[in-house]
Formats: sequence, structure tokens, C-alpha cells
Amino acid sequence: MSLAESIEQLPEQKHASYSFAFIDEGAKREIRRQTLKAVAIPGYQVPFGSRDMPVARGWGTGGLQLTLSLIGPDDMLKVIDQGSDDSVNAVNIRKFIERVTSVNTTTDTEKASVIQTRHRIPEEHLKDGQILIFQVPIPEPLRDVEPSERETRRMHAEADYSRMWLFLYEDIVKYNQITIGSRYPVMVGGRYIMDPSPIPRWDIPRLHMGDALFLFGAGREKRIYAIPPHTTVEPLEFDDHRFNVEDFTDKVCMRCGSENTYLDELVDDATGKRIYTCSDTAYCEKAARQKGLLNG
Amino acid sequence: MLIKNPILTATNLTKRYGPGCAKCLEQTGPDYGRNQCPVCGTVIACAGVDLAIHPQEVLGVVGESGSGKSTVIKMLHFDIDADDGHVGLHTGKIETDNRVRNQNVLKFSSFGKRQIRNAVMGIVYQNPHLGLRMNISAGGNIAERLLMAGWRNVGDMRKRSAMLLDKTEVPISRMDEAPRNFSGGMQQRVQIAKALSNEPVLLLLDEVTTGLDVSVQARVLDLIRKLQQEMDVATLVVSHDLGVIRMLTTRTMVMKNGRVVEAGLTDQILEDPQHPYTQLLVSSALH
Amino acid sequence: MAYVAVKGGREAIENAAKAFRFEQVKGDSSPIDIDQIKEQLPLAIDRIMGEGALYAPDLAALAFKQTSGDQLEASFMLRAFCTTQPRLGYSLPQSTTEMRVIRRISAAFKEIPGGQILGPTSDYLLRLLDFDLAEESSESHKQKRANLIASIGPTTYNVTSFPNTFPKVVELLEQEGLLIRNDASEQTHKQRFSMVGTQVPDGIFDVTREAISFPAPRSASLQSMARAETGGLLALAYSNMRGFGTVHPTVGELRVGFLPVYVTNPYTQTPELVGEIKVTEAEISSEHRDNRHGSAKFTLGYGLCFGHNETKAISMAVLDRSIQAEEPKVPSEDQEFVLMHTDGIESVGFCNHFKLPHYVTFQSSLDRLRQTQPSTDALKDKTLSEKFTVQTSHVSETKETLS
Amino acid sequence: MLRVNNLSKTFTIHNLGAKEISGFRPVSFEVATGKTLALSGPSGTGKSSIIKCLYRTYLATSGSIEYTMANGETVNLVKLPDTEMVRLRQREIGYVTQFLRVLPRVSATEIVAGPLIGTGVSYDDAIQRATVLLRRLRIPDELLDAYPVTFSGGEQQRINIARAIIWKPRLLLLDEPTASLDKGSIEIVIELLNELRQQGTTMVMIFHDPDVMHALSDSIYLTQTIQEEECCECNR
Amino acid sequence: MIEPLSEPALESAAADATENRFREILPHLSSGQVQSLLDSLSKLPAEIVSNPQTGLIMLTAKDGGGEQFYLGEVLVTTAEVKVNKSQGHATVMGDDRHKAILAATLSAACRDNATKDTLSLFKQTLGEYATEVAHMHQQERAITASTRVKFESMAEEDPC
Repeated sequence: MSLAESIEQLPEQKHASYSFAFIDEGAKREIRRQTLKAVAIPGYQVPFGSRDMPVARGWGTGGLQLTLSLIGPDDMLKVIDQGSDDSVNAVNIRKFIERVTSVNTTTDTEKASVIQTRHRIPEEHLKDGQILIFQVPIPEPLRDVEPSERETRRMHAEADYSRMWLFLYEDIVKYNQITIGSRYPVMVGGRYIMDPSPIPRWDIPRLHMGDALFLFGAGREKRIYAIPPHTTVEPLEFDDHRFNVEDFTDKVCMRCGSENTYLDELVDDATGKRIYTCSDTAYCEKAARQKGLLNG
Repeated sequence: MLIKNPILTATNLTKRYGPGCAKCLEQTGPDYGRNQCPVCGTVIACAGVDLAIHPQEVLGVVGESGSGKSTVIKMLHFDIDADDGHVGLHTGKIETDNRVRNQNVLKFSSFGKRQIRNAVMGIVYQNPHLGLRMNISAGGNIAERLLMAGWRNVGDMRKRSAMLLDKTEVPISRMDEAPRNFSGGMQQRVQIAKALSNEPVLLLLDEVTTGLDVSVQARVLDLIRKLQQEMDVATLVVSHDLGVIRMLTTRTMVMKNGRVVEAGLTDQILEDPQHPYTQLLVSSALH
Repeated sequence: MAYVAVKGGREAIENAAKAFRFEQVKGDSSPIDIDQIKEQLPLAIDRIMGEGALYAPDLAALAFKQTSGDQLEASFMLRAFCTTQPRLGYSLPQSTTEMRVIRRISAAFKEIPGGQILGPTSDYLLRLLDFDLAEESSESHKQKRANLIASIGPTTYNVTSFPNTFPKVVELLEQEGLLIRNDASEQTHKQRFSMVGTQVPDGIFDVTREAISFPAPRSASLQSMARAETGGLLALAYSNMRGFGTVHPTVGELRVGFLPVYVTNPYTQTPELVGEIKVTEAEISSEHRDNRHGSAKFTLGYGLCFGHNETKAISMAVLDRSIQAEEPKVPSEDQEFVLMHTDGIESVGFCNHFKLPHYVTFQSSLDRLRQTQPSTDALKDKTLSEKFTVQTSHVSETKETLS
Repeated sequence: MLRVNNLSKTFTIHNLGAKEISGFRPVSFEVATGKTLALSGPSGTGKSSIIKCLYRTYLATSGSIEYTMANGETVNLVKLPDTEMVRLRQREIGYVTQFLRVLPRVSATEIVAGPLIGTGVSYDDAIQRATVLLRRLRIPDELLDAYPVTFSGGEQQRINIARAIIWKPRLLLLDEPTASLDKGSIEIVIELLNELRQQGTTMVMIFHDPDVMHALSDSIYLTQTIQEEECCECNR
Repeated sequence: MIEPLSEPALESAAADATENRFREILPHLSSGQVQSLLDSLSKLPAEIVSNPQTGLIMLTAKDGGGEQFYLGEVLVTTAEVKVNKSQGHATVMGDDRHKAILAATLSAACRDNATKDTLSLFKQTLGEYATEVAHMHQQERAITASTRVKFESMAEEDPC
């Protein structure tokens, strides 16, 4: 065959053809390896060679890399942001994953095998075999008390957590309570203090001794960490100042009537009154349907 | 005669800054009047220092700045890593643990060192900024050490902090105020309260009165002496001030250019100094 | 009604993207050609390649066009593109002594071996708008080129006496023993993983493959700064030069030119020329009192980046010098501070992520705040307007109590 | 109990070009348990220096000081490790001079009670006993809680003596503790020291006043003038 | 005028003069020129071993003191071509399959004794392009040389 013929037979060059799940295979393998390490050392932040994603740093690139390196063609994916499947960022990320993997997606928590989330844990109990992947902006729970990464890594290595505790103590001295809203620091497996990502305190108890695997990815900060199933996760608290979740006493979801869910507070345009709806929209819809409040 | 075993023995404590060479130890020290190696430029902060601290005793280390005395105390507190040496602990508090008994604690991981420090040591630095968090309340500063020791009850910690502040003559009403707002003497007293919070077996005092007004110095010294008597804590006092050494210590080591030149009973060091340097030090202090 | 719609996000997103495209095409001008961008806006392309850490002028031009001229976004696109591409290997280590120099100046010495070569620079141009540029045609463009060649072309200057390579200026200082070199032997970092099918060189940190930790090896810090954002490096370097730091830089040598790129041919195992890339290099010296030897010496800071970007190379060199401080006293001396805050892609992403909804966390904070406020329960069911009046009166009450 | 054998002391003054100054002519003496020995001789013969060598405030240059401890063991005070010497000073050997060298800003009773507390007596008990002793030494009650630094010379000496005897040391070294006391006070001191003697305390003493010396000493050791070439006694 | 190649490339025993010269010129050729060079080799019995691959190589740089670090990645295309029994491999800059195939083919042909002598048309075309590239380089070089600052020489003329 002549050179001219050989060139003739070259397949057409496709510029926009990405490999399955976008990231090249070598990188995926590395991310899986670091994920395994994270699972083996619950709560420990494993550094990884975070790749540049086509979504911006800080917009879920850590969670995205975990999802893309773990997901397979048979998986069922759910993506939520602020508890909602239709929040703009959730939509954007789901669209991207669909485009590069063609996996099936769902909004039903029960049916999903992989759930990527920002700021919430679904209300429904997560089962054995499910993976919840958190997008993490600041993986370092000690960042508020110590800006230097070098120093916080030393503190973790030595389990030198007195400054974190001191932060809570001072809070109590000043305000008679711990003022941390979301991103409440937890002790994982009795060894590492971990940042649970900015989930509300409401969700913290569900990390404790869970049946599902919780993975945390921080793309910009290049860290992966994990809570394997059946691991103790304890919010930092004092004997005489206990951890407590957000107070929704006497408040119900106006859509589905649920009394024990994390609620969004809205101001009604017409009346100016405060109204509440479930933050987990998929759960809300399911509950409403079960109560016959919605058709279809 | 029955002598109680020392709670801490250190041998050959050595710290250098620089690459080091074969001539470093030979060509430095008081005989040469320098601690910088003329061959490789390495600074020998201290070398071959041996010391033992017995229960309840107060040992002094005196010398001018650069003599290596602060380096010694900081190595014992693991603030800086020793290049050479052996430190054994026999405090009766943590040696039930085989990992500590008969071991060179200098070789421990930073985690291990931290545990030892939390369990048996307290330190007061010349500069309160080193020992205190200036933006954290005085009570919080004390609580930090209690938190390190695993205390998890805010009420209990506040009680203990109040007790310690009272003991160190800091008004309890200022417990929730940050030491940043305090006078130098009061900051030092908070530091002392913090150092004592974990009921240490060994108290390390690094130039605690340097930089304070004379009248304040006296009050801080009185406090230390009083606490020392009351709490029976073994103490290592590092100071360039012979007055402090005379007032607080029973035995004294004299350091120069990174070496110990003389050691003895404090009154003997002051009244019958043997080494030329000590004689100079004493004569300049007394006259 | 609410911040985030329960439904309809997908459609809005798609339309938002369309709206962005519309902004690019709504005018009547003809589309810009990639080659036009590449050839006529080379400094923009250089910056995009440098901060995107990918030398690919065509892709940089494409990205610049696609992002409507947002240079950081264009760099970002190059980075994301890299993620999809296999790494085929590593170039042979290339020293800049083999650079085909087009510009080369020293601020340290007036006359240097090989001479001061000003090269293509706008340094001495007056920053006055040239309205003639508004009236260009293809013909006038070509004419301009011909005129320029004629005025400074081959006949005017003796090219044969012009050297191929130039000695490094800072070596003059080194020969005099006035210089402390960075110790290259400190490359002790070992790669902890290797890529499939490629041999990974030992001892060089790769920030694209491994998360940096501190203290980071110098190879990590040089690589980080080579891909950092020009403005970020400039701001920190400027803070140091201006007084929040101790580096008083003298540009020992600044060179711009082309660096040959070699790889090892897998069959012949011999070096194979792949091509050449334009780079800018700066070596700055700063006086330094050496405690060990008690004498003052010059120490070097080194900067090297893709393309022609002198601001970046000099800023990088200043920071390379400043972060070698043993005890950082100012931000620009703190290696972690400098390296963690100068990556344009990371910082721009994080800055913009605050546009994303945060109301779950906000609700949580609200819960906390309400608990610390006195008697807010009474307010909860009131309308917004009422609430504001109540709050105002509450504040004034407090003031009265205080006074 | 105490056997001093050929003890000598030479001071080397390095700042004066390693000049050597002799403290006293070599001495040898013995004191049996419960006995008292007075050192006597012209001033400048190094009596105080000998006492200081016994207390280890001075390091003897040669010779030995054999001391038999309460447990029957005999040690050489010249070579005894520092920490053991500290212990002996706490438990067995007391020392008193004419100069009050005490901590400032500590009350008279606390100063006197201090050594007792060191031997394990409770704080309150020790203060109680100190108060009794100071009253016996005719220290006015209003001075008991005052700082001795402000006291007259005679009052300071009485504080000093009280502090030295309150804990009943096995061996008491006295260096002119009554130098500026009035006659009445001296009598009380003699009475107190004799009580100690009867309780078995061994003493080595220097008293300028021959009456006092004879009232307290079982035997006398004469110190001799240092040879011409040995220069004068160090003025420390 | 093309710069002489640096040391490592010259030392290569297997390097052929034509190939070296070609390598220097290649980065500066337009796609049209690449095409006509390919045309000059079109009859060569060449087989593309595997499809050309676009990817990245990491550029290893050295600072003034010799410390190595990664400057950034360079977009390249590689190709492998077999001419008779000779394998040729090439890496070229950019996303350019034709350039890569051209370089790999030439590399293989230069190693194949049977075809080595049939490159006359190629050599001729290459020669023409080389002149063009050299002319362009000379222009740039002259422009660069024109910006050299001339200081008055303070030293006396060397009598030797």
C-alpha cells in the first residue's frame, strides 16, 4: 500500500470525542486508588492529583471527579444541589455526566446507585450499596482556626485538636452556644476531625453508622475523604453543651405536609408571610403523591 | 542514703544549626569564646548538655543570651528537635506505659511528644505571645490545656480555670477577657495558670521575668515561689538574671557558648564560683 | 417565588447558554479567523497558553474566540482540554542556554557579552492611541510588513556576526563568587505513582498529577508559578518589592526567545526535535546577608513561562526568591500562601461559586442567629414590612440602654 | 559524727590572672554526736570559710569532711553529689550566720516556718510553732506578719536563729549569729541552743564573745594565721 | 539561515542528514507545504502502523542552576509508519496528523535501504522550502540584530 492510500484510509478525525466519563483512564485509576485509601482511613483527607474539569473550580469538580471515576454504564445517577434535582448546578452537572457517560438518571433516592450532592443528604434512608458523593468547597475542618495547610496537616497527624475544641469553647463563652450553622465539624471513627461539607446540622446524625458509603471530593483543594458504612461520626459537643439540629418545631411543609424534614423558608410574594417547603424536593414530591396531594 | 530518682534525665543534649562537620564540636565552646564553627559556619546552639531534675527540686540554668540555655529548655519541651541526646522520663505519671519507660523520648513521634507534654509538662515563656493565644479569653487559654487532656465539660473547665486564675492572682472577673488587653505581668500570671492547669510534674520557666518592670518581676517571682512550694512541682528555671536564680533555685548550671561550664549548689555557684566565666558573671552581678 | 425553581432549571440553563452565544453574533461584523487571533494578538495567546499550562496556539486562539475574549476562561478551557488528553511522554530536560534569543537585556550590567538586545518590545512606545490602526486593510497590512523589513532588513545589519546563543549574565556574578545558587541537589521528591506506558522522571514534582503539600519542593513551586495567573503573581510580587518584603530585585537577565523541544524517539532512542516554543525567562538577583559566612551575597530568583510575558517572568522570579525565606514574615514570603492563591483558574472558580445558591446553609445560619437574638419568636409570623419596623425600634432601644 | 581531715581551701581568681588565695590553713578536727565544737582564733584565720566548706557553700580544695548520717552511713561532704547535699541540708544540717539572707516579701513567721514545712510539717502547725518560737525570742506580735527586710539588725538576727533551730537539725553550723544582739536576747539564744544541745544536736560554731562560746561549747579548735605568702583571707 | 542543531541531535549515529534538515524546517512549514511533501512521497510503500495520536508531552525545563521542573504541557501528535521493514516514529507539535505522518514516513524511509535513494523529489521540494524558511529566519534574525544596543567601546583596539 502506498503512502497516499494509507492516508486515504485514515478514519476521520473527531475532535470532540471524549472517552467514557471524560477523564482519561490513567487519571480515573489514580482517583479510585486514592478513594480506596480514603475508605481505608475514615475521615482522613487523601491528597489527589485533581484534574481540571470543564466546570469551574468550586462548582463541584471534586464530586464530579469522584462520580466520573466510579460510575459505570449500569449505574443509576441522581444529582442534587440544595436538596433539589432541578437546581441549576445540579442540572448542569447531570447534563454533563449524561453527555460523557450516557448512564441513566433518576430523581428517586431509592433507585439511585450513585448520588452526587451539594449541601444536603436526601431525607430517605440510604441503603447498603448506595454511594453518596459530596461536593466539598473547603475540606479542612480546622481551616477556621488555622489558615496554613502545613500546620493543619500536622494537627491531624498528631490528633492535636485542642484548638478546634477551644474554638467551640470560646463560642459558648461568648454566645452561650456553639454558633456553627452548617459545616459542623465531626469526629470520624474516634480519630479524625472531618468537615462534612456544608450540609446543615440536620443531616449530621445521618452520617453516623450509616449503611451507605459517603465520599467527599474537593477538586480545587485536591482532597478526597470518606466515611465507610458503619463508621462512628460524632459531632463535636460538650457534656454540658450538646449538639443540636436546626429547630423546625411547629413547622410543616406546605406542599406535602411533612413534619420532620429540613425545610426551606420562603416569603410568599402575595401575603409577605413566611412559608416552608421540604428542601429535598424529590422526597417532597413522593410524600405528596403518597398522600394524594399530587396527581400522576 | 536514699535519693529519689530524678524525674527527668537528659544526656548529651545537642542542637546545631547548619551542615555540621568534624570540627564543629572541637573548635567551639567557652574555650574559644564562640559557638559558630569556623570551618563550616554551623552554629552550635548547645552541645553535650547533661542534666537531671529531681522531684520537687528547682534547677536553674544561667547564662548570657546565646549561651544555649533557652535551646535546652525548648528541646526538653520538644519545641525544637534535638540533633543528639537522650531524655528519659521517670515522672511516675506516664511510665506505667512501656512505650515511655526507659525510652529516649526525643525519638518519639511528634504525636508521642505532644502526649508527654500534655501529661507531665507545663511551660512559661519569656514572651507571653508564645505561651498564650492573645485573642482567646484567659479562661479559654487555660481550657485549651484541659481540652488537650480530654476535658469535655465547659462548666468544669470554667471552675478549674477560675481556681487557677485565683491562685495566680488574676481577677476572676477578667476570665473571659483576652490576654491581649492585660498588662505584661498579668499575661505572665495567666501563662503560669495555663502551665499549671494540667498539674504538671515538671514546670519549665524560660526567662519568665525578663522584660517586666522590676516591681512586676518581684510579684511574678513571689507567685512562682509560692506555687512551687504549694504544688511541689519540679521546676527548671532558665534565666540570665542571677537574682532570679538565687531566689528560686537550689541547684544551678552555668552555660556559655552552648556548653555547661559549671554546675553546683546555687549558693556555692554564687559564693564560690569556679569557672572564670561564672566568676565574671557573679562579680558583675554583685558589684 | 423562590430563589431556585422547583422545576424548569434545565430549560433556563440551556437558554442562558444561547443568550451568551447571541451576544457574540448579534453584531454585523464578519467572524474572526483563528489565524487572525493567533497572529495579530500573540500576547493574548501567550498569556492564555501560559496560564492554561498548555502550549497550543491554535487551541488558545479558538478558546479566546469561544470565550468572547475572556482570557482566564480561555486558559480554563485549555486546562479542561488537557484532562481529556493522554500524556504521551516527557520532553528531555531543556536548558535556556540553547534558546534562540529574540530579546535579551540586563539591568545589572551596561555592557554584557553578546550585547543588550531589545527585541520586539513595547517598552519604549508611547501609550498613545494609534488611530491609523482603525483604518487597516489587507493591502496596508502587507505594505506595513514590507516597509518594516525594508527599514531594518538583512541589508542593514550584519547577521553573520550575530551569535546563535548567548552566555548567561548571572554567570558573571557566579564566576566572581558573589552568588548563592539554589541547590539543585535538593530534588529529593519522588513521584509516588507512575503513568501507564510512560516513564515518569524521578525527583520532579508534577502539580497536575499530585496534590502539593508544604513545604513543597522547588520544582513544585516553579511549576505552580509558571502556570499561575499573571495578575496574581504581580500583586504578590509587587507587595514584596514595595516594602512588605525584603527582595530588592535587579534584573540580572531577561530573555525572550524560542526553546527547542526534544523527545526521545522510541525506536532510535535518540533525541528527536519536536519543534520550538516561545518562552520568557527572568533571572533576578537580590542582595542577601548570609548568616553562615557572615558576608553579603547575591541570591537568585528564577522565572520562566510560556510565551512572551515579561511581567509574569519577573514577578515569578521575585516570588521564587521571596518564598525561600526561612521564616516567612509577610504573605509573599510564605510558600503556601503564594502557591495556593495565584492559580487563576482555581481562584476564579471559587470566587464565582458564591453565585451558586447557598440557601440550605443560609437557613442553618439563620437558625443559629435567631437563637442568639432576644425574643425573635414574636417576629416570625409578621410580614416583612412589619419586621423591619420592629427591628429598627429594637435597635434604638438597645442604644438607649447603653447610653 | 563529723571528722574533718586536713581540709583546705584555695580560691583561684581567674579575673586577676588566675591568682590563688588561700582561705585557711589546713584543718583537722572531730566532733562526736551531740557534742559542740567552737572554732576560735584571730580574725582572718578563715573560721567562716571552714564553716562554709562544711555546708558546701564553698568547695573544699583538698581534704575530707566525713559525716555520719542519721541512718548510720558515713559520707564525705566534699565529694557528695549536689542532690544528696541538698537533701542533707533539708533533713539534717542547718546553718546560721549573722546576716539574714532570706527572700523578700515573706512574713517573719513564714520565713521561720519554711524549713519545718520542708520536713513535712503541715503549714498551719509550722506557723503555730514559728509564732511560739518568735515570741520566745521576744519578737513583738505586730512584727510577726511583717517582712523582716524592714527589721532592725537585732530583730533580723533573731529571725535568723529561729529559722535555723526550729526544725532541730542534727548538725547545726553557727557563724556569729549573736553579733549584734543585746544581752537579754543573747541569753535567750544561749538557752535555746542549750535546749537543742540537750536534745542531741551536734554543733560547730563561731562566737566572738568568749562568754557565749564557753557557755555553748564542749571543746574549742584554734585556727591559725595564714602564712605570709598565702596572703590575707579572701574578703568574701 | 537555519540554526545548526544542538549537540544531542548531532551526536545521533542513526540520524540522516536529510532527516535532520527536514526536522529543523518542519515546524515552520504550512499545511500546504506539508501536503506537497507528502505528495512527493505518495508512491512510497508505506503503512500507517497505528492511527496518529494527539496528546500531550510535559515540557521539562531547567532553571539557571540546573534544577529541573515542569513548565507546562505541549500539544503534540505522534505517528508510526512502516516503510517496507523499517519503522518510523515521529512526534510533531500541534494537532496535525499529516505533519506527523510525513515525519514518521520520512524517518522510516531514511532507514530503509531500498527506498533511501528514491527520495530525490522530496529532497528537491524540501530544498526549496528550506530556502524559504531560511530566508524568513534571516529576516527575523536581522530584525533581532538591529535591536542590539551598541555601546562605545572603552577599550583600546587590541594590537594583536
